[in-house]
Amino acid sequence: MPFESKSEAGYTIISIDETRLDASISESFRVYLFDQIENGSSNMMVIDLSLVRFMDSSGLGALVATLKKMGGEGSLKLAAAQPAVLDLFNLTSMDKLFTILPTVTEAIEEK
Amino acid sequence: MPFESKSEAGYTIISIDETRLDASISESFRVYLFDQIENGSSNMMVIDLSLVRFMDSSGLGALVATLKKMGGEGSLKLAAAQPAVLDLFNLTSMDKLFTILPTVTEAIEEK
Amino acid sequence: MTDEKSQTVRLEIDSELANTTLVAMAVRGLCAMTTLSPVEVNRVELCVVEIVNNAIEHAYSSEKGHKVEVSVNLLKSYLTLTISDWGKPMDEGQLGDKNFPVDADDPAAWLCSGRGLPIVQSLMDKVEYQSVDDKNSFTMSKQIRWSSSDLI
Amino acid sequence: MTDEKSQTVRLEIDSELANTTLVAMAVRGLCAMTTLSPVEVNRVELCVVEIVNNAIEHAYSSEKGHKVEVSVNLLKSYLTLTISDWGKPMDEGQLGDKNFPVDADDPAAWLCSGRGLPIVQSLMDKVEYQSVDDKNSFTMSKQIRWSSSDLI
Ligand SMILES: Nc1ncnc2c1ncn2[C@@H]1O[C@H](COP(=O)(O)OP(=O)(O)O)[C@@H](O)[C@H]1O
Ligand SMILES: Nc1ncnc2c1ncn2[C@@H]1O[C@H](COP(=O)(O)OP(=O)(O)O)[C@@H](O)[C@H]1O
Repeated sequence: MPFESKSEAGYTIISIDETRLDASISESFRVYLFDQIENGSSNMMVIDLSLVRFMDSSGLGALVATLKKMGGEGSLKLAAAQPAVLDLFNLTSMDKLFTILPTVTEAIEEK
Repeated sequence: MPFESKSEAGYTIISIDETRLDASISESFRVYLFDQIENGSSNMMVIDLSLVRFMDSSGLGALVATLKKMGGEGSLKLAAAQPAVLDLFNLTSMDKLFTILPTVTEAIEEK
Repeated sequence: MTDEKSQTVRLEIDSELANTTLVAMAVRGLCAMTTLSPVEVNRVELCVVEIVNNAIEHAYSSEKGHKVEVSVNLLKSYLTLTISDWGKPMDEGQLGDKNFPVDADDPAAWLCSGRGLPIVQSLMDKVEYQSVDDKNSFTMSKQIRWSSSDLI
Repeated sequence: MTDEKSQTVRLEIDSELANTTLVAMAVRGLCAMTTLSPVEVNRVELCVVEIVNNAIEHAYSSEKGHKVEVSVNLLKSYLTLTISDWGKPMDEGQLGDKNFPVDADDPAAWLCSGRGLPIVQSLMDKVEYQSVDDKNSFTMSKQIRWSSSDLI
Protein backbone atom coordinates (compact mmCIF):
# COMPACT_ATOMS: atom_id res chain seq x y z
CA MET A 1 0.00 0.00 0.00
CA PRO A 2 1.52 3.32 -1.00
CA PHE A 3 -0.26 5.22 1.80
CA GLU A 4 0.96 5.67 5.36
CA SER A 5 -0.22 7.54 8.38
CA LYS A 6 1.34 8.68 11.61
CA SER A 7 0.22 10.91 14.47
CA GLU A 8 1.82 14.22 15.22
CA ALA A 9 0.63 17.09 17.42
CA GLY A 10 -2.97 15.95 17.37
CA TYR A 11 -2.95 15.48 13.59
CA THR A 12 -2.93 12.36 11.47
CA ILE A 13 -0.28 12.92 8.83
CA ILE A 14 -0.98 10.87 5.72
CA SER A 15 1.78 10.42 3.20
CA ILE A 16 1.62 9.08 -0.33
CA ASP A 17 4.59 7.02 -1.41
CA GLU A 18 3.94 7.41 -5.14
CA THR A 19 4.96 10.01 -7.71
CA ARG A 20 1.57 9.75 -9.42
CA LEU A 21 -1.84 10.03 -7.74
CA ASP A 22 -3.90 8.91 -10.72
CA ALA A 23 -6.89 6.76 -11.61
CA SER A 24 -4.94 3.55 -11.03
CA ILE A 25 -4.75 4.27 -7.27
CA SER A 26 -7.32 7.03 -6.55
CA GLU A 27 -10.05 4.67 -5.48
CA SER A 28 -7.81 2.88 -2.99
CA PHE A 29 -6.64 6.29 -1.79
CA ARG A 30 -10.25 7.33 -1.21
CA VAL A 31 -10.96 4.11 0.68
CA TYR A 32 -7.83 4.69 2.78
CA LEU A 33 -8.94 8.21 3.65
CA PHE A 34 -12.50 7.08 4.46
CA ASP A 35 -10.98 4.44 6.77
CA GLN A 36 -9.04 7.17 8.55
CA ILE A 37 -12.26 9.07 9.20
CA GLU A 38 -14.18 6.01 10.31
CA ASN A 39 -11.48 4.25 12.32
CA GLY A 40 -8.77 6.81 12.78
CA SER A 41 -7.85 8.33 16.08
CA SER A 42 -8.29 11.85 14.81
CA ASN A 43 -10.32 13.70 12.21
CA MET A 44 -7.62 16.33 12.00
CA MET A 45 -5.72 15.30 8.85
CA VAL A 46 -2.77 16.62 6.90
CA ILE A 47 -1.98 14.98 3.58
CA ASP A 48 1.69 15.14 2.66
CA LEU A 49 1.82 15.45 -1.14
CA SER A 50 5.56 16.06 -1.36
CA LEU A 51 6.30 12.95 -3.46
CA VAL A 52 3.37 13.44 -5.83
CA ARG A 53 4.64 14.93 -9.08
CA PHE A 54 1.42 14.27 -10.97
CA MET A 55 -2.26 14.23 -9.96
CA ASP A 56 -5.27 13.81 -12.24
CA SER A 57 -8.97 14.54 -11.78
CA SER A 58 -9.57 11.21 -10.05
CA GLY A 59 -7.02 12.04 -7.35
CA LEU A 60 -8.76 15.37 -6.89
CA GLY A 61 -12.09 13.50 -6.72
CA ALA A 62 -10.83 11.30 -3.88
CA LEU A 63 -9.88 14.38 -1.90
CA VAL A 64 -13.22 16.11 -2.53
CA ALA A 65 -15.09 12.94 -1.55
CA THR A 66 -13.16 12.85 1.71
CA LEU A 67 -13.85 16.49 2.45
CA LYS A 68 -17.55 15.92 1.79
CA LYS A 69 -17.62 12.85 4.02
CA MET A 70 -16.12 14.84 6.89
CA GLY A 71 -19.19 17.03 6.71
CA GLY A 72 -17.61 20.09 8.21
CA GLU A 73 -16.15 18.19 11.18
CA GLY A 74 -12.42 18.16 11.82
CA SER A 75 -9.94 19.39 9.27
CA LEU A 76 -8.28 18.22 6.04
CA LYS A 77 -5.21 20.16 5.01
CA LEU A 78 -2.81 19.53 2.16
CA ALA A 79 0.93 20.05 2.35
CA ALA A 80 3.91 20.31 0.02
CA ALA A 81 2.08 20.19 -3.32
CA GLN A 82 4.39 20.28 -6.33
CA PRO A 83 3.79 22.74 -9.22
CA ALA A 84 1.69 20.45 -11.44
CA VAL A 85 -0.54 19.56 -8.48
CA LEU A 86 -0.98 23.21 -7.46
CA ASP A 87 -1.78 24.03 -11.07
CA LEU A 88 -4.55 21.39 -11.06
CA PHE A 89 -6.07 22.83 -7.87
CA ASN A 90 -6.00 26.37 -9.23
CA LEU A 91 -7.39 25.40 -12.62
CA THR A 92 -10.37 23.57 -11.12
CA SER A 93 -10.99 26.16 -8.37
CA MET A 94 -10.36 23.46 -5.78
CA ASP A 95 -7.99 25.88 -4.09
CA LYS A 96 -11.22 27.41 -2.77
CA LEU A 97 -12.11 24.24 -0.86
CA PHE A 98 -8.67 23.12 0.30
CA THR A 99 -6.06 24.75 2.45
CA ILE A 100 -2.67 24.02 0.91
CA LEU A 101 0.44 24.79 2.92
CA PRO A 102 4.06 24.63 1.75
CA THR A 103 5.13 22.10 4.41
CA VAL A 104 3.60 19.60 6.79
CA THR A 105 4.91 21.63 9.73
CA GLU A 106 3.17 24.76 8.48
CA ALA A 107 -0.01 22.75 7.92
CA ILE A 108 0.08 21.58 11.54
CA GLU A 109 0.78 25.07 12.86
CA GLU A 110 -1.80 26.80 10.66
CA LYS A 111 -4.97 27.79 12.55
CA MET B 1 21.00 23.95 -44.25
CA PRO B 2 21.91 23.39 -40.61
CA PHE B 3 25.66 23.75 -41.25
CA GLU B 4 27.64 26.96 -41.27
CA SER B 5 31.25 27.90 -41.64
CA LYS B 6 33.36 30.92 -40.87
CA SER B 7 37.07 31.67 -40.89
CA GLU B 8 39.03 32.38 -37.77
CA ALA B 9 42.77 32.46 -37.15
CA GLY B 10 43.54 30.36 -40.22
CA TYR B 11 40.88 27.80 -39.35
CA THR B 12 37.51 27.08 -40.88
CA ILE B 13 35.07 26.79 -37.97
CA ILE B 14 32.11 24.63 -38.89
CA SER B 15 29.07 24.74 -36.69
CA ILE B 16 26.04 22.46 -36.62
CA ASP B 17 22.73 24.15 -35.91
CA GLU B 18 20.96 20.96 -34.85
CA THR B 19 20.63 19.13 -31.54
CA ARG B 20 20.84 15.77 -33.31
CA LEU B 21 23.53 14.67 -35.77
CA ASP B 22 21.84 11.49 -36.92
CA ALA B 23 21.17 9.45 -40.04
CA SER B 24 18.59 11.95 -41.29
CA ILE B 25 21.33 14.58 -41.86
CA SER B 26 24.66 12.73 -41.71
CA GLU B 27 24.95 12.30 -45.45
CA SER B 28 24.38 16.01 -46.12
CA PHE B 29 26.85 16.75 -43.32
CA ARG B 30 29.45 14.54 -45.02
CA VAL B 31 28.82 16.27 -48.37
CA TYR B 32 29.16 19.66 -46.66
CA LEU B 33 32.49 18.65 -45.12
CA PHE B 34 33.79 17.21 -48.41
CA ASP B 35 32.85 20.51 -50.07
CA GLN B 36 34.89 22.35 -47.50
CA ILE B 37 37.92 20.24 -48.34
CA GLU B 38 37.45 20.56 -52.08
CA ASN B 39 36.38 24.20 -52.28
CA GLY B 40 37.18 25.63 -48.89
CA SER B 41 39.83 28.21 -48.29
CA SER B 42 41.54 26.13 -45.65
CA ASN B 43 41.98 22.47 -44.79
CA MET B 44 42.43 23.40 -41.15
CA MET B 45 38.99 22.68 -39.70
CA VAL B 46 37.37 22.86 -36.31
CA ILE B 47 33.87 21.40 -35.91
CA ASP B 48 31.85 23.10 -33.21
CA LEU B 49 29.62 20.40 -31.72
CA SER B 50 28.27 22.51 -28.87
CA LEU B 51 24.62 22.29 -29.95
CA VAL B 52 24.71 18.57 -30.69
CA ARG B 53 23.12 16.69 -27.81
CA PHE B 54 22.89 13.41 -29.70
CA MET B 55 25.06 11.75 -32.34
CA ASP B 56 24.66 8.26 -33.82
CA SER B 57 27.02 5.98 -35.75
CA SER B 58 26.17 7.68 -39.04
CA GLY B 59 27.32 11.06 -37.70
CA LEU B 60 30.52 9.42 -36.57
CA GLY B 61 30.83 7.84 -40.03
CA ALA B 62 30.62 11.25 -41.72
CA LEU B 63 33.47 12.51 -39.56
CA VAL B 64 35.64 9.43 -40.21
CA ALA B 65 34.98 9.72 -43.96
CA THR B 66 36.12 13.34 -43.85
CA LEU B 67 39.26 12.50 -41.91
CA LYS B 68 40.07 9.75 -44.45
CA LYS B 69 39.48 12.08 -47.37
CA MET B 70 41.92 14.59 -45.92
CA GLY B 71 44.58 11.90 -46.24
CA GLY B 72 46.83 13.23 -43.51
CA GLU B 73 46.79 16.78 -44.93
CA GLY B 74 45.55 19.67 -42.81
CA SER B 75 43.73 19.17 -39.57
CA LEU B 76 40.25 18.25 -38.35
CA LYS B 77 39.54 19.02 -34.71
CA LEU B 78 36.33 18.69 -32.74
CA ALA B 79 35.19 21.14 -30.09
CA ALA B 80 32.63 21.34 -27.31
CA ALA B 81 31.25 17.80 -27.49
CA GLN B 82 28.44 17.12 -25.03
CA PRO B 83 28.51 14.04 -22.73
CA ALA B 84 26.51 11.67 -24.97
CA VAL B 85 28.74 12.56 -27.94
CA LEU B 86 31.94 12.07 -25.94
CA ASP B 87 30.57 8.76 -24.70
CA LEU B 88 30.05 7.65 -28.33
CA PHE B 89 33.63 8.56 -29.27
CA ASN B 90 35.07 6.72 -26.27
CA LEU B 91 32.91 3.65 -26.76
CA THR B 92 33.93 3.26 -30.41
CA SER B 93 37.61 4.15 -29.82
CA MET B 94 37.19 7.09 -32.18
CA ASP B 95 38.79 9.22 -29.47
CA LYS B 96 42.03 7.68 -30.83
CA LEU B 97 41.53 9.28 -34.26
CA PHE B 98 40.03 12.62 -33.28
CA THR B 99 41.32 15.45 -31.16
CA ILE B 100 38.43 16.74 -29.08
CA LEU B 101 38.84 20.02 -27.22
CA PRO B 102 36.47 21.58 -24.69
CA THR B 103 36.00 24.81 -26.65
CA VAL B 104 36.50 26.17 -30.15
CA THR B 105 39.11 28.59 -28.79
CA GLU B 106 41.11 25.77 -27.26
CA ALA B 107 40.82 23.81 -30.52
CA ILE B 108 42.27 26.77 -32.44
CA GLU B 109 45.07 27.26 -29.94
CA GLU B 110 45.94 23.58 -29.63
CA LYS B 111 49.14 22.64 -31.50
CA MET C 1 11.13 20.77 -36.18
CA THR C 2 12.85 23.10 -38.57
CA ASP C 3 10.35 22.85 -41.36
CA GLU C 4 6.59 22.69 -41.82
CA LYS C 5 6.71 18.92 -42.29
CA SER C 6 4.54 16.93 -39.98
CA GLN C 7 5.85 14.03 -37.92
CA THR C 8 3.68 11.35 -36.41
CA VAL C 9 4.19 8.56 -33.91
CA ARG C 10 1.46 6.18 -32.76
CA LEU C 11 1.47 4.77 -29.24
CA GLU C 12 -0.61 1.81 -28.21
CA ILE C 13 -1.42 0.34 -24.80
CA ASP C 14 -3.75 -2.26 -23.44
CA SER C 15 -6.79 -0.87 -21.58
CA GLU C 16 -5.44 -0.90 -18.04
CA LEU C 17 -5.25 2.22 -15.91
CA ALA C 18 -1.71 1.35 -14.84
CA ASN C 19 -0.61 1.62 -18.49
CA THR C 20 -1.71 5.23 -18.83
CA THR C 21 1.55 6.33 -17.19
CA LEU C 22 3.45 4.82 -20.12
CA VAL C 23 1.63 7.08 -22.54
CA ALA C 24 2.08 10.05 -20.21
CA MET C 25 5.84 9.58 -19.96
CA ALA C 26 6.29 8.94 -23.68
CA VAL C 27 4.32 12.11 -24.46
CA ARG C 28 6.44 14.08 -21.98
CA GLY C 29 9.51 12.87 -23.85
CA LEU C 30 8.01 13.95 -27.17
CA CYS C 31 7.15 17.36 -25.73
CA ALA C 32 10.87 17.93 -25.28
CA MET C 33 10.98 18.31 -29.09
CA THR C 34 8.68 21.33 -28.84
CA THR C 35 8.99 24.80 -27.37
CA LEU C 36 6.37 24.06 -24.70
CA SER C 37 7.32 25.30 -21.24
CA PRO C 38 7.52 22.90 -18.28
CA VAL C 39 4.11 24.13 -17.07
CA GLU C 40 2.60 23.50 -20.50
CA VAL C 41 4.18 20.04 -20.71
CA ASN C 42 2.59 19.17 -17.36
CA ARG C 43 -0.76 20.32 -18.73
CA VAL C 44 -0.44 18.29 -21.91
CA GLU C 45 0.42 15.29 -19.73
CA LEU C 46 -2.68 15.91 -17.61
CA CYS C 47 -4.92 16.13 -20.68
CA VAL C 48 -3.61 12.96 -22.26
CA VAL C 49 -4.01 11.07 -18.96
CA GLU C 50 -7.62 12.28 -18.57
CA ILE C 51 -8.63 11.18 -22.05
CA VAL C 52 -6.79 7.86 -22.01
CA ASN C 53 -8.35 7.08 -18.62
CA ASN C 54 -11.77 7.99 -20.00
CA ALA C 55 -11.29 5.56 -22.87
CA ILE C 56 -10.36 2.80 -20.43
CA GLU C 57 -13.03 3.57 -17.83
CA HIS C 58 -15.94 4.68 -19.98
CA ALA C 59 -15.45 3.28 -23.49
CA TYR C 60 -14.19 -0.07 -22.18
CA SER C 61 -15.86 -0.07 -18.73
CA SER C 62 -12.44 -0.71 -17.15
CA GLU C 63 -12.13 -4.02 -18.95
CA LYS C 64 -8.63 -5.19 -19.84
CA GLY C 65 -7.65 -6.58 -23.22
CA HIS C 66 -8.71 -3.70 -25.43
CA LYS C 67 -6.58 -1.36 -27.46
CA VAL C 68 -6.11 2.34 -26.73
CA GLU C 69 -4.18 4.23 -29.37
CA VAL C 70 -2.58 7.65 -28.98
CA SER C 71 -1.39 9.31 -32.12
CA VAL C 72 0.99 12.21 -31.58
CA ASN C 73 1.44 14.65 -34.41
CA LEU C 74 4.05 17.39 -34.36
CA LEU C 75 3.81 20.34 -36.66
CA LYS C 76 5.89 23.49 -36.51
CA SER C 77 3.08 25.32 -34.75
CA TYR C 78 0.79 22.60 -33.38
CA LEU C 79 0.99 19.56 -31.19
CA THR C 80 -2.00 17.31 -31.85
CA LEU C 81 -2.91 14.23 -29.83
CA THR C 82 -5.59 11.81 -30.97
CA ILE C 83 -6.78 9.21 -28.46
CA SER C 84 -8.76 6.37 -30.02
CA ASP C 85 -10.73 3.46 -28.69
CA TRP C 86 -12.95 0.80 -30.22
CA GLY C 87 -15.47 0.70 -27.38
CA LYS C 88 -18.66 2.48 -26.39
CA PRO C 89 -18.83 5.90 -28.06
CA MET C 90 -19.13 9.01 -25.91
CA ASP C 91 -22.29 11.08 -25.89
CA GLU C 92 -21.09 14.30 -27.54
CA GLY C 93 -23.19 16.33 -25.13
CA GLN C 94 -20.36 15.72 -22.66
CA LEU C 95 -18.27 18.25 -24.55
CA GLY C 96 -19.25 21.80 -23.94
CA ASP C 97 -18.98 22.70 -20.31
CA LYS C 98 -15.59 23.96 -19.29
CA ASN C 99 -16.35 25.74 -16.07
CA PHE C 100 -15.55 24.75 -12.54
CA PRO C 101 -18.30 26.32 -10.45
CA VAL C 102 -17.77 25.78 -6.76
CA ASP C 103 -19.58 27.11 -3.72
CA ALA C 104 -17.50 26.57 -0.60
CA ASP C 105 -20.65 26.83 1.52
CA ASP C 106 -22.60 24.12 -0.32
CA PRO C 107 -20.79 20.79 0.25
CA ALA C 108 -23.69 18.82 -1.17
CA ALA C 109 -22.93 20.33 -4.58
CA TRP C 110 -19.23 19.49 -4.58
CA LEU C 111 -18.43 17.10 -7.42
CA CYS C 112 -16.32 14.02 -6.84
CA SER C 113 -15.92 13.39 -10.57
CA GLY C 114 -16.71 14.86 -13.96
CA ARG C 115 -13.72 17.21 -14.13
CA GLY C 116 -11.77 15.36 -16.82
CA LEU C 117 -13.37 16.82 -19.92
CA PRO C 118 -13.66 20.39 -18.55
CA ILE C 119 -9.94 20.27 -17.68
CA VAL C 120 -9.02 19.19 -21.20
CA GLN C 121 -11.30 21.79 -22.77
CA SER C 122 -9.78 24.52 -20.62
CA LEU C 123 -6.17 23.59 -21.31
CA MET C 124 -6.24 22.67 -24.98
CA ASP C 125 -6.66 25.10 -27.86
CA LYS C 126 -8.90 22.78 -29.83
CA VAL C 127 -10.89 19.68 -28.93
CA GLU C 128 -12.88 17.35 -31.20
CA TYR C 129 -14.63 14.00 -30.90
CA GLN C 130 -15.49 11.71 -33.78
CA SER C 131 -16.80 8.19 -34.19
CA VAL C 132 -16.11 6.60 -37.55
CA ASP C 133 -17.09 2.95 -37.97
CA ASP C 134 -15.97 1.25 -34.77
CA LYS C 135 -13.28 3.78 -33.96
CA ASN C 136 -13.90 6.65 -31.55
CA SER C 137 -11.30 9.40 -31.64
CA PHE C 138 -10.79 12.29 -29.29
CA THR C 139 -8.50 14.88 -30.89
CA MET C 140 -6.90 17.73 -29.01
CA SER C 141 -4.44 20.35 -30.21
CA LYS C 142 -2.17 22.79 -28.51
CA GLN C 143 -0.48 25.64 -30.23
CA ILE C 144 3.25 25.73 -29.86
CA ARG C 145 4.14 29.29 -29.23
CA TRP C 146 7.40 30.37 -30.73
CA SER C 147 9.72 32.68 -28.88
CA SER C 148 10.69 35.77 -30.85
CA SER C 149 14.19 34.40 -31.41
CA ASP C 150 12.68 31.55 -33.42
CA LEU C 151 11.00 33.96 -35.80
CA ILE C 152 14.13 34.91 -37.70
CA MET D 1 7.16 0.08 -11.05
CA THR D 2 6.49 -1.10 -7.52
CA ASP D 3 5.65 -4.68 -8.39
CA GLU D 4 6.92 -7.41 -10.68
CA LYS D 5 4.13 -6.71 -13.17
CA SER D 6 5.17 -5.94 -16.67
CA GLN D 7 4.00 -2.88 -18.57
CA THR D 8 4.13 -2.53 -22.32
CA VAL D 9 3.63 0.29 -24.79
CA ARG D 10 3.98 -0.06 -28.54
CA LEU D 11 5.26 2.81 -30.66
CA GLU D 12 4.87 2.96 -34.40
CA ILE D 13 6.38 5.22 -37.04
CA ASP D 14 6.53 5.35 -40.78
CA SER D 15 9.90 4.35 -42.28
CA GLU D 16 11.53 7.77 -42.58
CA LEU D 17 14.82 8.61 -40.90
CA ALA D 18 13.39 11.91 -39.63
CA ASN D 19 10.82 9.94 -37.61
CA THR D 20 13.44 8.06 -35.60
CA THR D 21 13.76 11.06 -33.30
CA LEU D 22 10.13 10.60 -32.25
CA VAL D 23 10.89 7.11 -31.02
CA ALA D 24 14.08 8.31 -29.37
CA MET D 25 12.32 11.06 -27.43
CA ALA D 26 9.38 8.86 -26.41
CA VAL D 27 11.81 6.21 -25.15
CA ARG D 28 13.74 8.86 -23.20
CA GLY D 29 10.47 9.83 -21.54
CA LEU D 30 9.74 6.20 -20.67
CA CYS D 31 13.24 5.79 -19.24
CA ALA D 32 12.29 8.41 -16.62
CA MET D 33 10.12 5.66 -15.09
CA THR D 34 13.24 3.57 -14.46
CA THR D 35 16.30 3.93 -12.27
CA LEU D 36 18.58 4.33 -15.28
CA SER D 37 21.15 7.09 -14.89
CA PRO D 38 21.34 9.95 -17.42
CA VAL D 39 24.37 8.30 -19.06
CA GLU D 40 22.47 5.02 -19.36
CA VAL D 41 19.40 6.77 -20.77
CA ASN D 42 21.60 8.35 -23.45
CA ARG D 43 22.94 4.90 -24.30
CA VAL D 44 19.47 3.36 -24.53
CA GLU D 45 18.52 6.23 -26.82
CA LEU D 46 21.58 5.57 -29.00
CA CYS D 47 20.76 1.85 -29.26
CA VAL D 48 17.14 2.39 -30.20
CA VAL D 49 18.14 4.96 -32.84
CA GLU D 50 20.72 2.60 -34.37
CA ILE D 51 18.27 -0.28 -34.68
CA VAL D 52 15.33 1.81 -35.91
CA ASN D 53 17.61 3.41 -38.52
CA ASN D 54 18.82 -0.04 -39.57
CA ALA D 55 15.24 -1.17 -40.10
CA ILE D 56 14.56 1.90 -42.25
CA GLU D 57 17.84 1.82 -44.21
CA HIS D 58 18.47 -1.89 -44.57
CA ALA D 59 15.15 -3.73 -44.14
CA TYR D 60 13.24 -1.10 -46.16
CA SER D 61 16.13 0.27 -48.30
CA SER D 62 15.20 3.78 -47.09
CA GLU D 63 11.80 3.55 -48.71
CA LYS D 64 8.98 5.50 -47.06
CA GLY D 65 5.53 4.09 -46.36
CA HIS D 66 6.49 1.06 -44.29
CA LYS D 67 5.83 0.40 -40.63
CA VAL D 68 8.50 0.29 -37.93
CA GLU D 69 7.24 -0.82 -34.54
CA VAL D 70 9.04 -0.38 -31.24
CA SER D 71 7.64 -2.27 -28.31
CA VAL D 72 8.86 -1.05 -24.92
CA ASN D 73 8.48 -3.41 -22.00
CA LEU D 74 9.19 -2.38 -18.44
CA LEU D 75 9.78 -4.94 -15.75
CA LYS D 76 11.06 -4.28 -12.27
CA SER D 77 14.56 -5.34 -13.27
CA TYR D 78 14.62 -5.13 -17.06
CA LEU D 79 13.89 -2.67 -19.81
CA THR D 80 13.30 -4.51 -23.08
CA LEU D 81 12.94 -2.88 -26.48
CA THR D 82 11.81 -4.82 -29.53
CA ILE D 83 12.18 -3.14 -32.91
CA SER D 84 10.22 -4.82 -35.69
CA ASP D 85 9.99 -4.42 -39.43
CA TRP D 86 8.26 -6.30 -42.21
CA GLY D 87 11.05 -5.87 -44.77
CA LYS D 88 14.20 -7.70 -45.81
CA PRO D 89 15.46 -9.87 -42.94
CA MET D 90 18.95 -9.33 -41.58
CA ASP D 91 21.67 -11.89 -42.09
CA GLU D 92 22.24 -13.13 -38.54
CA GLY D 93 25.97 -13.30 -39.16
CA GLN D 94 25.87 -9.51 -38.60
CA LEU D 95 25.46 -10.14 -34.89
CA GLY D 96 28.60 -11.24 -33.16
CA ASP D 97 31.32 -8.69 -33.50
CA LYS D 98 31.32 -6.07 -30.81
CA ASN D 99 34.81 -4.74 -31.04
CA PHE D 100 36.04 -1.43 -32.36
CA PRO D 101 39.55 -2.13 -33.64
CA VAL D 102 41.27 1.00 -34.86
CA ASP D 103 44.81 1.66 -35.99
CA ALA D 104 45.50 5.37 -36.06
CA ASP D 105 48.34 4.76 -38.52
CA ASP D 106 46.26 2.87 -41.09
CA PRO D 107 43.68 5.29 -42.50
CA ALA D 108 42.74 2.89 -45.27
CA ALA D 109 41.27 0.55 -42.64
CA TRP D 110 39.15 3.19 -40.92
CA LEU D 111 35.48 2.28 -41.22
CA CYS D 112 32.90 4.86 -42.28
CA SER D 113 29.99 2.61 -41.31
CA GLY D 114 29.19 -0.70 -39.66
CA ARG D 115 29.33 0.52 -36.07
CA GLY D 116 25.61 0.35 -35.31
CA LEU D 117 25.31 -3.30 -34.30
CA PRO D 118 28.63 -3.40 -32.38
CA ILE D 119 27.49 -0.33 -30.40
CA VAL D 120 24.19 -1.97 -29.49
CA GLN D 121 25.89 -5.24 -28.57
CA SER D 122 28.37 -3.40 -26.35
CA LEU D 123 25.78 -1.32 -24.53
CA MET D 124 22.91 -3.74 -24.07
CA ASP D 125 22.88 -6.69 -21.70
CA LYS D 126 21.08 -8.97 -24.13
CA VAL D 127 20.47 -8.83 -27.88
CA GLU D 128 18.40 -11.13 -30.05
CA TYR D 129 17.14 -11.22 -33.64
CA GLN D 130 14.22 -13.25 -34.91
CA SER D 131 12.24 -13.49 -38.12
CA VAL D 132 8.80 -15.04 -37.77
CA ASP D 133 6.58 -15.07 -40.85
CA ASP D 134 7.00 -11.60 -42.36
CA LYS D 135 8.00 -9.91 -39.13
CA ASN D 136 11.64 -9.33 -38.22
CA SER D 137 12.26 -8.41 -34.60
CA PHE D 138 15.39 -7.13 -32.95
CA THR D 139 15.10 -7.45 -29.17
CA MET D 140 17.46 -5.77 -26.73
CA SER D 141 17.35 -5.70 -22.96
CA LYS D 142 19.02 -3.63 -20.34
CA GLN D 143 19.10 -4.50 -16.69
CA ILE D 144 17.79 -1.81 -14.42
CA ARG D 145 20.11 -1.65 -11.51
CA TRP D 146 18.50 -0.89 -8.20
CA SER D 147 20.16 1.31 -5.67
CA SER D 148 20.54 -0.29 -2.24
CA SER D 149 17.80 1.94 -0.85
CA ASP D 150 15.33 0.28 -3.21
CA LEU D 151 16.10 -3.14 -1.79
CA ILE D 152 14.22 -2.65 1.45
N1 LIG E 1 -14.20 7.79 -24.01
C1 LIG E 1 -15.47 7.86 -23.50
N2 LIG E 1 -16.39 6.98 -23.87
C2 LIG E 1 -17.64 7.02 -23.38
N3 LIG E 1 -18.05 7.95 -22.49
C3 LIG E 1 -17.18 8.87 -22.06
C4 LIG E 1 -15.85 8.88 -22.55
N4 LIG E 1 -15.21 9.90 -21.95
C5 LIG E 1 -16.09 10.50 -21.15
N5 LIG E 1 -17.29 9.90 -21.20
C6 LIG E 1 -18.51 10.29 -20.44
O1 LIG E 1 -18.36 11.65 -20.07
C7 LIG E 1 -18.45 11.79 -18.64
C8 LIG E 1 -17.57 12.92 -18.16
O2 LIG E 1 -16.21 12.59 -18.31
P1 LIG E 1 -15.12 13.33 -17.44
O3 LIG E 1 -15.37 14.79 -17.50
O4 LIG E 1 -13.77 12.86 -17.89
O5 LIG E 1 -15.37 12.88 -15.95
P2 LIG E 1 -15.28 11.47 -15.21
O6 LIG E 1 -14.44 10.58 -16.06
O7 LIG E 1 -14.66 11.82 -13.89
O8 LIG E 1 -16.71 11.01 -15.08
C9 LIG E 1 -18.09 10.44 -18.09
O9 LIG E 1 -18.62 10.19 -16.82
C10 LIG E 1 -18.66 9.51 -19.15
O10 LIG E 1 -20.05 9.32 -18.94
N1 LIG F 1 17.23 -4.41 -39.97
C1 LIG F 1 18.12 -4.89 -40.88
N2 LIG F 1 17.70 -5.54 -41.97
C2 LIG F 1 18.58 -6.00 -42.86
N3 LIG F 1 19.92 -5.89 -42.75
C3 LIG F 1 20.41 -5.25 -41.69
C4 LIG F 1 19.55 -4.71 -40.69
N4 LIG F 1 20.31 -4.14 -39.75
C5 LIG F 1 21.59 -4.30 -40.14
N5 LIG F 1 21.68 -4.95 -41.30
C6 LIG F 1 22.93 -5.33 -42.01
O1 LIG F 1 24.00 -5.30 -41.07
C7 LIG F 1 25.01 -4.38 -41.47
C8 LIG F 1 25.68 -3.74 -40.25
O2 LIG F 1 24.77 -2.88 -39.60
P1 LIG F 1 25.33 -1.73 -38.66
O3 LIG F 1 26.34 -2.32 -37.74
O4 LIG F 1 24.17 -1.07 -37.99
O5 LIG F 1 26.09 -0.72 -39.59
P2 LIG F 1 25.58 0.21 -40.79
O6 LIG F 1 24.10 0.39 -40.63
O7 LIG F 1 26.35 1.46 -40.58
O8 LIG F 1 25.96 -0.49 -42.04
C9 LIG F 1 24.30 -3.40 -42.37
O9 LIG F 1 25.17 -2.77 -43.28
C10 LIG F 1 23.28 -4.32 -43.09
O10 LIG F 1 23.89 -4.99 -44.14
